[in-house]
Amino acid sequence: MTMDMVSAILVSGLVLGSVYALMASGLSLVWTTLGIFNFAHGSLMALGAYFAWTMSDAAGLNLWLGAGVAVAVAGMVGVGILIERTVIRPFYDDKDILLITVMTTLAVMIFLEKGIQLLWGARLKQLEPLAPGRVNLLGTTISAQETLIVVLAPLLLGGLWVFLRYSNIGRGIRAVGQNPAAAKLIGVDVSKLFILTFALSAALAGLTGILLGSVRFITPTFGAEPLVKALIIVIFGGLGSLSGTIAAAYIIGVVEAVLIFFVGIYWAPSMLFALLIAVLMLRPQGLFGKSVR
Amino acid sequence: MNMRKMGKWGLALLAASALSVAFANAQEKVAKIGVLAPMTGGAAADGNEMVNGARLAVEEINAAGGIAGYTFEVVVGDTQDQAADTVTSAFERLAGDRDINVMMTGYASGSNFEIELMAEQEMPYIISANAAQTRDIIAPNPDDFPTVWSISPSYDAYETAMVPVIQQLLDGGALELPNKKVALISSDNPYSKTIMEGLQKNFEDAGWEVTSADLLPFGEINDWRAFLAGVRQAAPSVIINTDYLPGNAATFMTQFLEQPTKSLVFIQYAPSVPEFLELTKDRATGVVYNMLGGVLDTPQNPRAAEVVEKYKAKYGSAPGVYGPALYEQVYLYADALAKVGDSTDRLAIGKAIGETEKQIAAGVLRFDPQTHLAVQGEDAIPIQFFQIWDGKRELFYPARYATEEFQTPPWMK
Amino acid sequence: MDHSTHEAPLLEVRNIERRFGALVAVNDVSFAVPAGQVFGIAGPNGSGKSTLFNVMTGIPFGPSAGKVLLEGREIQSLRAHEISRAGIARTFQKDAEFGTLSAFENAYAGAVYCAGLSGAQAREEAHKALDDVGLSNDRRDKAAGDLTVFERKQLMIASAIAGRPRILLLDEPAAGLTRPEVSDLAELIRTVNGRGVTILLIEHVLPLLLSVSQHLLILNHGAVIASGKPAEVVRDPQVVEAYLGKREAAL
Amino acid sequence: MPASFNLKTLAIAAVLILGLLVPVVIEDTYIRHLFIIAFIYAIVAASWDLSLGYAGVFNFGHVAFFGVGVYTTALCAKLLGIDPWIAMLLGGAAASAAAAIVALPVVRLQGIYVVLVTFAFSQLVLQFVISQSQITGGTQGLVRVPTIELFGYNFLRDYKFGYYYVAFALLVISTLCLRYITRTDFGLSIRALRDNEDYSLARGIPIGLQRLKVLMASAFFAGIAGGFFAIYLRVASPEVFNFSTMALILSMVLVGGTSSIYGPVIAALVLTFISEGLANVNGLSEGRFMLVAVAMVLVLLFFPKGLISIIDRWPRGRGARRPD
Repeated sequence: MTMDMVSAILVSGLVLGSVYALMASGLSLVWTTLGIFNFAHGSLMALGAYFAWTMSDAAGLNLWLGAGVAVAVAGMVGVGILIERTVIRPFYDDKDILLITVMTTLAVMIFLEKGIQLLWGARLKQLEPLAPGRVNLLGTTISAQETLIVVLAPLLLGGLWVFLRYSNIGRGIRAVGQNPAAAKLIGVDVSKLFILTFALSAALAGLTGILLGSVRFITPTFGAEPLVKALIIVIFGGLGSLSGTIAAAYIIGVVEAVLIFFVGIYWAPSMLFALLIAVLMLRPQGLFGKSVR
Repeated sequence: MNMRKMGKWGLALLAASALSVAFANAQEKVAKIGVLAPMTGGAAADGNEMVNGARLAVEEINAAGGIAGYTFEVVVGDTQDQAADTVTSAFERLAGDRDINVMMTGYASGSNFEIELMAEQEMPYIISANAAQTRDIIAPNPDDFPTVWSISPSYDAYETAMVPVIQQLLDGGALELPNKKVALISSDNPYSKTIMEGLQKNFEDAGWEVTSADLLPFGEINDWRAFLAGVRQAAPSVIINTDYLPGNAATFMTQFLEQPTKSLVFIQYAPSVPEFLELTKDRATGVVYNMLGGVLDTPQNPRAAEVVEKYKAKYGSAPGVYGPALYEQVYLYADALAKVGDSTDRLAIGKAIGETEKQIAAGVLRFDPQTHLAVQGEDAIPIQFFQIWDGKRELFYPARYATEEFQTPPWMK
Repeated sequence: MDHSTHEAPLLEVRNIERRFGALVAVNDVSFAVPAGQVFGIAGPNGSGKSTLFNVMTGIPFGPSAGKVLLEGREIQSLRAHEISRAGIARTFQKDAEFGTLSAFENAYAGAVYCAGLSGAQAREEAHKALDDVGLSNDRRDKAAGDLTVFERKQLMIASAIAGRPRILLLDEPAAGLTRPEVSDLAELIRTVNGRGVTILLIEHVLPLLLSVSQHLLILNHGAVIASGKPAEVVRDPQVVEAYLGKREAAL
Repeated sequence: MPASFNLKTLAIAAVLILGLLVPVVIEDTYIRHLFIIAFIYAIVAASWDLSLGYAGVFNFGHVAFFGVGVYTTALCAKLLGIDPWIAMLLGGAAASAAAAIVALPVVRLQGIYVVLVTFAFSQLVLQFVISQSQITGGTQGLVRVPTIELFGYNFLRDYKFGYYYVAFALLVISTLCLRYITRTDFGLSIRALRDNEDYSLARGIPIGLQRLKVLMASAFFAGIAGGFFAIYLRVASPEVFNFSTMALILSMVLVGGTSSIYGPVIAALVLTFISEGLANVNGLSEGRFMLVAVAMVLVLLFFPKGLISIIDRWPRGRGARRPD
């Protein structure tokens, strides 16, 4: 194996891993805090990209994309709150909340996908890259936008980690995730935190969509593939741990890059699935998860 | 005006309108055209174009007073994601309408299984894609399918025309290649795979070395770098990608240009889709693709420019393949109806369609009675080779239709 | 430790151990339960009582080391449902019922899957068990989740004895009951024991434990610190300290 | 209650007779076709509820079992020349076999893990079908699947009269079987296991074995339905594995009501006809999915036990939840 190949695999794995980490951390956040699995996360990602596309397209200037990103992310926060209010909040007391919210978030997914198609049409779209041009990274040439993702992802996730660790709201979110009843007892406003968590997760999804939307093409269903990957990652990392999720994202990114290089792109997704099943059979709590009991 | 007077007026008006309706009915019969199209789901863009093309022709014909006492009307059956049950539902819904005695589509399903449903009901059916599937179903017993016709010709030329065209470019000095190596890549769908396998055989027979022939899973592909890394090692002078999805093709081009090799790049079908040019912009300059049954837009075939212009004028954007295809399909039906005179005589209509010989946007259309496909060839539906240059598609082969000369792509200079 | 029992024990636990990583939840515990006894187990919170029941029944995990013998036969490597079928019935502190099944179905499930009965026989056994615990007829078609706390306690014992167990493991059955209900429960335990079912009882409510047990074993930090006649064991200073805490022991 | 029992029997008899009369009264082939498709989905949805609703196994691979039935039947009938009726049975058997494979990891896992593993499984099956294109036809699918014949009766040109009755019979038989299964001791044990796993073990119920059995049983009916789907449409194509197929059938189960066999059956009929009805309204072709999505959420909000609870007048309503 030449150095060229090693660097190509590493760079490819880094790009994939960064995207997965952004995507999966939003999913994992909602799972840890609210105990639900949001199947609409992928469509939220698509929605964020379309918001940004509309912003930049309406303004017609790259210059405005920065503002567009802000507006789009703000829009996503609103959408997140709306979703939490309408399809998740009513079921908090339900014993079958896991299954019911699988269903309601699936419904949201269908609603968003079809709505996007109705509003923006089915034709492919692409965002102007935030960073144009190409960059040589470890001897492998990739687009500057992908480099931006590689650089931005750890910063964003680091920011998220600091926020969860040191801010009052962040500590509240973690407390609720660990023990909602106890959190309520010590005076945490659980209901407010649930909304905040969902809004934060939606914003993360939207941001991922915006970053990815200038590397890949935007379609109403372009969140589907990253969603499936994110699901795998959250499981791999072990449910309920953000750092585990992020670590798993990068591991899966590199594993996928290695698989693509050595097994070929054809069987790489299948092998990832098989790997997932195998890991779960050996360690039902995930790679970094602690035993439930 | 008092109430009584108004009542009287109303009554008179009602009578008049009833009369006029009756009169109109006596004079105008309605021939509804069932269009099977994916109006929802991932292929909705194609579906909308199909319906647009059909509506364009129908409005023209109706504005000109209809055909044989009939006015036309388009009824759309949504095939959604082309799953067998939704396609059958759409078919049954249309077939249940007694005024629908013809159906047409760009493509309705991946397998064309609906051809058999059409044949059972002797429904005239005109289709413009998936020629290989159509042939597989019809060729064993062409007499069982008297009403089903494909305006898309056999795809064999996709496999056989490539090597001679490259050879011709080399001989004419328009192209210089350092070696006789070719790298092939395809996604796992019957269309792309068949073409790649055919190309591999044809290249090998002509003494070329095929450095790789890779198969990718069908669907969205975001990473061509593994393939391109192999290409850089083998340095073939021709790279052929037969995956036909425009998004994939655009990604492919972008990633190829990150570290280009001095190779001629050929991409199947995708560059003909409007958004490919929008997405790749100047990055596509130099890319070669070919087309069977596409619009033959050349001064020798003014029909093509006419159809494209009409479409643009009405819908504000240039059509791909399916807009003009459905436009022509409606006219094929109109011609057959004019000949037969009775829309319910399905067998006669089907037979009349099969006897067509006319100039259409894609070339000269006549059908092969063995396969029910359009006949392929330079004097029929020709295979066309294009090169993209500055956001435009330049036709460079066959020479008699060519609008522009082939040029060496910028990355090869 | 008291090894003076002469009868062959119905159930014997030998040097059992359960580890979670570095934590030793149950540490080298041994005891024997003679047939027909009510055998009490007590200890402060986190002393390993429930874990002991878990490893004995394999629900949800077996021991890391050691043996469990039922009538002299090793059962620790059997699968959980096989242990239940072999004659060890247990209850849980929480959620000790099938919530959406009717009370009758709860007992019936025990008769079918533990006792291996079927059809009319199983129905009869289930009704008999419900009669034994005194769950009234008109409550038997209710979903178990809708019963009162005490009725659910009755039901969990009924569904256990409907499986015709050799030994019944009760895990803090008095939790959540009022004082009069606790004495009803004590009566119930005596009744069941009177019909020949050996009982292993974990209990926090000391009066109950003392009133029904013939033998008492105290666990602390996963190990046995005392075992013997209830009246003697509770006077053991080590037990007093462990169980009541140092501060109260000093009083 | 004997009065309600009689009412129920009467209602069932009425529905059966109505079902038998449909093709006599309705001559429109399109409507008959919709009934047939709805019946097929009803079988898939009701059998899914056996593992999902009754046994509480979050099985998201049920549509893959349906797909296995589609392909097994199509391949057996077309390539091996096996009689299509037998091929349909083989479709059911193959689906059960596939379920046995999925059960290996599933019996050891819980909750959301089961969702993901079964989902992953269905993706693997799809990938496998597409990769074996020389046999399965890959993304193009398999056409000209031979169709059934019964005592020389030709099903092809009778305006779906015969197919209707075959579909109806399959639905009735599978509904009877599913009802029967849920009422046996086995049915009791899987509900027990859904309610409380540890407690089931303590009552001698073998979790792994029951899950294996329930997955195999529920897959069997899905496989048969898939077999008939292939025979009826005479094509097997990979779209059956689509996410949208799964979402549609899952919504039938949940809207109809989990832990009921009739609920998903009713929902399958309602949703199929509503969705097709909306498709024919101009401008709603895309919007109808959004409407169905909204309807799904509304049903879950106001009838958490599904549509069946409106009919059943479930005495306990939402209160039937287990208090913690």
